Amino acid sequence: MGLDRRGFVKLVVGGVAGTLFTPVIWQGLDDASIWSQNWGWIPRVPKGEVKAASALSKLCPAGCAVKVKTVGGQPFAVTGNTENPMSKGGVCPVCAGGAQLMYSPARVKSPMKKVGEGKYEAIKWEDAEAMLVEKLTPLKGQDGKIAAISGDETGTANEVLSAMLAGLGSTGYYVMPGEMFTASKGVKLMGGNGQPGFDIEGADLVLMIGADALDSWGATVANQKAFAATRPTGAEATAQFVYAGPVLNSTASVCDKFLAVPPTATTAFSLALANALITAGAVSSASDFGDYKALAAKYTAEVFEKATGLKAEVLKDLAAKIKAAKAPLVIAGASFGQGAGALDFVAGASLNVLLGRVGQKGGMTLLPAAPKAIASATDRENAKDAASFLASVATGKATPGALLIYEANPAYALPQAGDMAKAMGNIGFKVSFSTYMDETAALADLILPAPHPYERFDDAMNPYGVSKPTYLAGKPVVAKPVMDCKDPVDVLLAAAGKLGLSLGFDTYADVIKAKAKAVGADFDALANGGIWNGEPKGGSLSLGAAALAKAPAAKADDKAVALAPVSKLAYGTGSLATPPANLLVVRDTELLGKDLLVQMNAATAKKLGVASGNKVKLSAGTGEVKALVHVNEGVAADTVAMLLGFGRSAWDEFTKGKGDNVYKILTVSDEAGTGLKVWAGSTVTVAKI
Amino acid sequence: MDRALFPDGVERCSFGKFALWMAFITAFFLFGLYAMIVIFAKGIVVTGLDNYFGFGLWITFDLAVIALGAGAFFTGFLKYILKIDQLKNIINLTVIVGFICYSGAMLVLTMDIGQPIRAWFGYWHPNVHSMLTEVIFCITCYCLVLVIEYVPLILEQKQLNKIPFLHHLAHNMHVNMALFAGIGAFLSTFHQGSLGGMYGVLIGRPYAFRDGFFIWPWTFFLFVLSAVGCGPIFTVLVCTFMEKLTGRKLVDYKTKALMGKIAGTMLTVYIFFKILDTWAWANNYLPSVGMTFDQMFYGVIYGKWLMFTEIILCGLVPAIMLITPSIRNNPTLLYTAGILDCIGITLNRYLFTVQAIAIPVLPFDNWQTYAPNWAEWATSGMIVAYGFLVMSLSYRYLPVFPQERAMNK
Amino acid sequence: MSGHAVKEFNITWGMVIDLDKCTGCGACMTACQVENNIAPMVDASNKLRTLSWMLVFEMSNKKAAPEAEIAYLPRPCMQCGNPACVPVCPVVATDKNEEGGIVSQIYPRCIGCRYCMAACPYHARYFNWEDPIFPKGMEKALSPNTSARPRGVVEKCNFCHTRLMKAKDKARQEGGNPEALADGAYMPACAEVCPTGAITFGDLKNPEHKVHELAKGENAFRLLEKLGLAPQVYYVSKREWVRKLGDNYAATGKAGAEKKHS
Amino acid sequence: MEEKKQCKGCGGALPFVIGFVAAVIAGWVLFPDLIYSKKTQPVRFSHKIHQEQGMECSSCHTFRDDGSYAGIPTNEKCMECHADVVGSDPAEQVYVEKYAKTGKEVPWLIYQYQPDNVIFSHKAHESLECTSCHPDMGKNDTPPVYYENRLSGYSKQTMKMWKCERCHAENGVSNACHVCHK
Repeated sequence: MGLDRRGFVKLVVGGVAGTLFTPVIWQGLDDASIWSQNWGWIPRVPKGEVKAASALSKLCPAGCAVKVKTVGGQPFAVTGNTENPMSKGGVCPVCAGGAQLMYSPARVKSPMKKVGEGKYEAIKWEDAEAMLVEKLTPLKGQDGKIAAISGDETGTANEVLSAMLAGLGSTGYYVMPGEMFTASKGVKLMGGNGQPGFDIEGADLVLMIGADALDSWGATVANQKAFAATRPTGAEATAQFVYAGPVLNSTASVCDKFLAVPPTATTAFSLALANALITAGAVSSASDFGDYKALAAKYTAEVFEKATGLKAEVLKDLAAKIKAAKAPLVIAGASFGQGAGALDFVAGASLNVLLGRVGQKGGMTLLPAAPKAIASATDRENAKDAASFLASVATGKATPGALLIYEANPAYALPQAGDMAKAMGNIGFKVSFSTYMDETAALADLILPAPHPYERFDDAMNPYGVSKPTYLAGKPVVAKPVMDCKDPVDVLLAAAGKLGLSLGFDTYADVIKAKAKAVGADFDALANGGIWNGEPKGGSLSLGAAALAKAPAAKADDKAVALAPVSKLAYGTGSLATPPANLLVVRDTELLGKDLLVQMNAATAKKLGVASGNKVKLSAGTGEVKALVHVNEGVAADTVAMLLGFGRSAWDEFTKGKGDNVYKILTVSDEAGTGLKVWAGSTVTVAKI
Repeated sequence: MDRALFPDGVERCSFGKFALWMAFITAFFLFGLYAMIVIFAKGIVVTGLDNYFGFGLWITFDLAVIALGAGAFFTGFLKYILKIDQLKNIINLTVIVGFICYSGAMLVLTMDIGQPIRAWFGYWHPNVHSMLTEVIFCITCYCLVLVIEYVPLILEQKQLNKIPFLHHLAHNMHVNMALFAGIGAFLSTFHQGSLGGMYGVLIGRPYAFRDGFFIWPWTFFLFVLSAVGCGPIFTVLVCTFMEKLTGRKLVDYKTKALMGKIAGTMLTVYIFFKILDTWAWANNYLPSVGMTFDQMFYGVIYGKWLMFTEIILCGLVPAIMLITPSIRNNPTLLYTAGILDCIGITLNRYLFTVQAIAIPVLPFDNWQTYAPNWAEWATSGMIVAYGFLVMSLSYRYLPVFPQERAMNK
Repeated sequence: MSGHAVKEFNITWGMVIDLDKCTGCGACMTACQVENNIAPMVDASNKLRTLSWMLVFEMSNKKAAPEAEIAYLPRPCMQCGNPACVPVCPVVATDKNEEGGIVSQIYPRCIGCRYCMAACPYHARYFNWEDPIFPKGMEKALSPNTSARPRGVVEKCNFCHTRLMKAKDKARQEGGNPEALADGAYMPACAEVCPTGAITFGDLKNPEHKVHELAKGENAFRLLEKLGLAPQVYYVSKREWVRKLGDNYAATGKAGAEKKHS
Repeated sequence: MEEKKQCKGCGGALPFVIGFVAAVIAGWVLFPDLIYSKKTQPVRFSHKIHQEQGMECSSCHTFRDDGSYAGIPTNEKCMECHADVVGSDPAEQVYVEKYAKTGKEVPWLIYQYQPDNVIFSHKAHESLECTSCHPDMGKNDTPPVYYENRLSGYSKQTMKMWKCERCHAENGVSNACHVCHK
């Protein structure tokens, strides 16, 4: 008798009923849910011993002394080093995500050779180094044929680089523009020499003219710590902070007072303040006080109001505050850390002289030139700027055959970036020593990957802004780099050797140890998170009246508005695109999808006939930038503010093509009397599209 | 060809025509099914929901259909417990509508949660303090009750009913229907309320938060009332829609008017308390948390007009229309009132779901706006299509309308 | 009403954030993302889909230049004494039962219904829209302190709770009392990294911890005090407009909220 | 009518019973074998031999200074003795060749494997006997077979949440979520 439909149904029903009395369904459900709790494609977290190693995290310009946390030897997080007197346990937003940057998709994974427009092929290190030597050999001994651009302000690598060039008979060693460069020039104009420092810790009133000291200017974390020390939570503040600049930026947001000064009026502001102080009875023993007084007198309340768009009372109040202060300090600098020219600096610094604050506690100091590890290296203050160099390459005045680029991104981070990138096209052989595939590396003929800071030895001498000589050094955290890279300095030293030039060292580590010795510091102590501090030197400064006399009066241009580039450390720097761990920090009022936003106050927007959300084109020189308007009352009159660091054309999926590069519309002009290139206070024309 | 399956003595359209109609509906259903698969595969990132709008069209849809499906339990309650016998003419329809609404809502919920595989956690790890737990339990239990109420109807299908066992089963189930109706009424009252409670307890959402009685915020009771205030009339609308579609008379107008009267009465009670509640909320509660009535609204998309439409145009007006015999007895006006009523309740659910979370409670935060995207529309549409399919089949093959035969002589 | 009473604990981990010190640099957000294994997003400008357990809001006094002022407000989870999110969870994926008063969120239990998100007026809760896929190799740099969450669950700041567990173990190892940690022995990543020390962290109930006094300061306030959620996160600012923006003052018009200490 | 007759033929409840029994057997006998896959340790590590050398459990399974638990030792520890072959056991050979020499850590299978979302402090449970949670490995010459659930990926011995909770409850320890989850 066959099993008919009914019988079959019964069988099935029985089966189902039976199953209910077994673990199948229940455990199946349970295991399924457990499965959903540990999906195979969800990354597992590492296990192992958690340790912390001291490191010098030179991801931000000043470098943070940090502790890198590792699990099973693998870096995963960064915390402050509380023992280090410079960062006092603080970490900047970039270094906070340093461990993740080791695995940035933008990292150069191995040496690469250009094989066509935007095409590269990975090559072996021996071949790469051989290629380097081979290309340099014929240029050896011809001045100007080999050039080098360094984007590292503080490392001793610069000594190796400049000494190597000198040894190869070239003087073509250039640095990327920065405050350190212009400030040192400014000091010269004031009859002194050395790198200026600012003792924020000791001051009871800090006036920052332009300088975004609490976010992107100088040794940020040290500045922030000094600021914080004067503001114990829940108690009275022990110092006042005033910010005079084009944008209500991070620094201004926590200052007691913000004065919206257009970037074109910085000098005028300083001198008008000088005038107000002098009228209030300030005198200086400086030799050129007479001329200075006469000069300042030209900057009357009216001139001030016209130049800055602020009320004259504001200036009076400020002068009164300063007068009342025991230890006032003035810090002058470009609001975005470069291009300000020396006069803006001199005008600001002269106030310190006028107030007799030079060399005082809580005043402005001068740092002596640090002893060198390599005698033949170029002195820091004699460095030449890369912007002028590439400008002359563009015009054919300079014709280098080879360009070595160390930790710098000139193709992106120089004014009129577009032209600069073009200019590089005139150079036959370009080598980029870079950790990441940046815009410059993308143009290079040979890319030699550099290790991430946690994979290498490095040091930092006198980061700009520190009030006394300061030296930091660090050693690798991990045994070997995660990519196939070599320390650029080691590579250079080897190449030099092959070119028959001995600099007396084989590795960067040795160079740094020698440097430490020369300085009188203990390398091991430094490598373990320590610091070396010296004493600032004395020496008086003039008021720089002679130089200031040449300062052009701020001219009001009705068609164009002033451009105030804004630099936020968290969003990266010229040589570092926004790190993956910092993407969240960028506001949607700054970058929206692929559009950068241009900030301006309602009055300016009205004047320009634009409104929030409008798409506009900003143009200056040969460059233009597109952006969306965002009305922001924190921007000075007749000024538009835009963030630097976006509009990348290389890097990774997180940054490439996001926003636009504001460097493209910074226009360079020659500064009267100083021969410097300046681009702070560039103006742009804004057109709705 | 399928004539043998029709209920006794009634006419149905040709099979070809029917097939065509089913195909048409199925198209929508399949599109929704596609969307559902995409959602299960990629997660709800494919929807228009976001950090500010964790709830959106789906939850609104659920709450709305559950409210509209309330005709089932309430009519059942009146018919079996209060013995209003006339309702037998429409009770079957209310059951089917209820079944469709609830089963549909449950399907939407499984899509709505981020981890459908863990859906059963709601029963295994229940949090007794959560109104949502109450909802989960009541809805599933009540859905079972509706199945039990629906089954005998299926068993009464001409052919099935020939099988003695099924015949008797159906009969016995009918006998005990009062019991199920009772359970149903109890369960529904609770989850209808809990749905309101869900919002009423949101202490962080001034638009929705309400004080209340014992553990139940006032919204608990308001939701129950509003549900019974629209459920019955929704059934009437469905019925009338079917009559227009099939060109046959299915339920006599007297019954419809009665349903209208029932809904109207409940709606009137509801709207009275709703107005009181809103007034107290605006004048006592909001000031107590430092907010103003105006702060609750924004532009056109979340403007005051919504609240006025909900309470006055689609609340007060239909209530008056439904309790006024002269208006109620005019078909056109009855249906108009019914439509307004249903819109009002749906709008109420939308406002509590979406507007409540659109308001920036943090003073330095901004309003955000929400628009459902294709995936949400398609899946919601799938449920509607599913409803049409079930209803079409039931109408064609099951004896849903006891009066049909007589009325179409 | 059920679940609507402030829960009391002997230890109450809390924060006091000094808004006059916060420069909005974002280090806290970065440190948080690193500590808690939040994968980088290709479009991080879509703030309606990002995961930011710690989020720095920008507040403005809404005045025209030159009176314009801004302040930055870091917003972790408030770990409310009377949380709106906990009683609503249907599956007990979140609770506030542990000594210290930290509101938990359990990813393997969460079914992703998002009811808690609807409940939280601080937007401290986030839905994991997509699986945490890191750029190739970056998963090697994951933190051991937080499990990676699958898509479809809700997640939020938990004051880096794993650090609390580790601090307790350290105390045990050193023969100390894990239930009486010294000030600073346990610190969330954001508080630890903040370069201006704007975030002070500790036990609000313990007189030996700085936060104990700071939370009582005249300029201290809590967000949306009037709603009665009793957050364990306090803010401090000398600027009145900032304090006013911390709560809705339509009714009283006065700044600085009446203090209910949890 | 046709059907009715046959139905009589097919022995009333018999098919039902057959189905029922078959299912029960399948569910209790076959299913457990199907759901778990068997695995053996990468190296046949003998706790017995090591104990006979007079080693304490704690000489390998140690606490670190920060109170965290080292768990199964890494190469660093093992190589203190086994940098090179010291004994005659082929298993040692395997270890030295495949791991000690290559520097690759041994992918030991953890019988009490817990997923990432669980945080367990051995320090807090120090007062308990290891064997109250772990299999008694001490006397083992050959490590027991490792059963891995094919679906959930857990070890058969993985302690399930209800067990942790029960013990906590019995000892008056909090069962708050974060006590065990991360």
